[in-house]
Amino acid sequence: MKLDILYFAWVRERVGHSQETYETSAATVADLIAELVARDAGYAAAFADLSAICVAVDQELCDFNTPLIDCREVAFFPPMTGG
Amino acid sequence: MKLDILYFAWVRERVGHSQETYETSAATVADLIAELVARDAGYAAAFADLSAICVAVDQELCDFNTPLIDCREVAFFPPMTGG
Amino acid sequence: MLARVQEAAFDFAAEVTAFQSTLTRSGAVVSFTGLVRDDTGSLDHMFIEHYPGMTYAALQKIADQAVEKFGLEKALVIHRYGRLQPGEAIMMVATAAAHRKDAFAGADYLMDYLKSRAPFWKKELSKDSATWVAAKDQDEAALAAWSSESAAKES
Amino acid sequence: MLARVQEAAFDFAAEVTAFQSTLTRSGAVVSFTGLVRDDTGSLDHMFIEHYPGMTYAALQKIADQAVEKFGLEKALVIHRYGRLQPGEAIMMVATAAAHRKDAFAGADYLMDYLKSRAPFWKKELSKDSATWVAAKDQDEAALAAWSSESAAKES
Repeated sequence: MKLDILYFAWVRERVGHSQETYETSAATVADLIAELVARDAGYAAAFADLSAICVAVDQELCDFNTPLIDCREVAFFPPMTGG
Repeated sequence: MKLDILYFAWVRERVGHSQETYETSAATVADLIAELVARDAGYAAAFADLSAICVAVDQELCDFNTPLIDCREVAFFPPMTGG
Repeated sequence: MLARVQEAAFDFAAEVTAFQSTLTRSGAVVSFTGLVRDDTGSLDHMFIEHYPGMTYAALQKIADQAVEKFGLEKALVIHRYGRLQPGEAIMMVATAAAHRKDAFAGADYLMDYLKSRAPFWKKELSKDSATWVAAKDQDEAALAAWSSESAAKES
Repeated sequence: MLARVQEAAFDFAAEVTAFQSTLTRSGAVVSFTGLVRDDTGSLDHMFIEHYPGMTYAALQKIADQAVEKFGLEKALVIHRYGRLQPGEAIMMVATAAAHRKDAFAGADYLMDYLKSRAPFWKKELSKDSATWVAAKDQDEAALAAWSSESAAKES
């Protein structure tokens, strides 16, 4: 499965880029995070504290148990600070 | 003691005028109301339900027990409906 | 802080712009506008009577209380009297505070006090009738809630 | 109902005036504006990042929820992104309802949801530092309060 992964705010800064296309067979968001963390220190730093990470799958907020079936875009970011 | 008495909204309409100068020896607002009610049917109708009457003495909201010492202006009106 | 009583219409946009332009420490501005509503479709106009000798001081006092209670940087109250058409603005308030919750609470408090403690009386006139708007029990309940909230905080 | 995401400044007064001009059944209009605040006197500017693919839909959804929950005649949300100077307006909401309490509650609800559910991230930049603004626990608590209020009313 080929995904677009997006990173925002300090997650983006730690990962080192804002967007990438990524080939994975991860079944859930949690599986995907595990794969990313194993890639390099930047990803590991970005995902060090999962309580500070939010995720959207195909632009809908969801949680780490969400399955990645037929999805095209996953985004990781800190808690939002709009308003 | 010579007072200016002001009437507003439906109190004014029932009394029949908006303002008068009135000579009284009433000690409190309640005493003044009793004097007014005795004058004619318009005043009696205006003050028939005292729970629907508010009073200001010298432009400060107060209650019927307020003494009328050295005061110059008394105003009677229904509950306010600003905003 | 700022209060005005007037018969003429006010320019909401200009008022809010002027209000905002002088702020130095606020991150939050809330405004409220009350419009003449025609629920039944039969309202011809509204007439607002007021107590000229008392009105301005009452508005000023209410605004000062809101500023102090919620630590507002500024508060504005404008209230009209006289004849108003459906859809016209009756009054407005604006509040500015460092934080959002204070600006909202300040505006809500101002409105609760204006409803029941500012000497205005509204009359609704249609072709067939002329009715003084009645105060609602809930208006007094709203005021009582602010007092009991203060008492709870202070105790 | 109406939502906009934009980098350019907006004209708050003009937006609220346009918003008010189309109302037919509302007696109450509430607006809120959030300004860039410089608490320490050292803020150079704020930078707001957002998630372009998601932002507009999120704002639209939040506005629709507020309209439905409080029976609003109309709601407006405008949120900026990019570089903003101290004192500049970050965003605004406006709500219109027949009655005052619904207009106030609708605006407060919109703000609570925008704080924590709209994909914006604020960074404060001064001469010496660049800090992402942290979400507050109380922001989530504010959202939870709306849900439990609904649950209580529905039960």
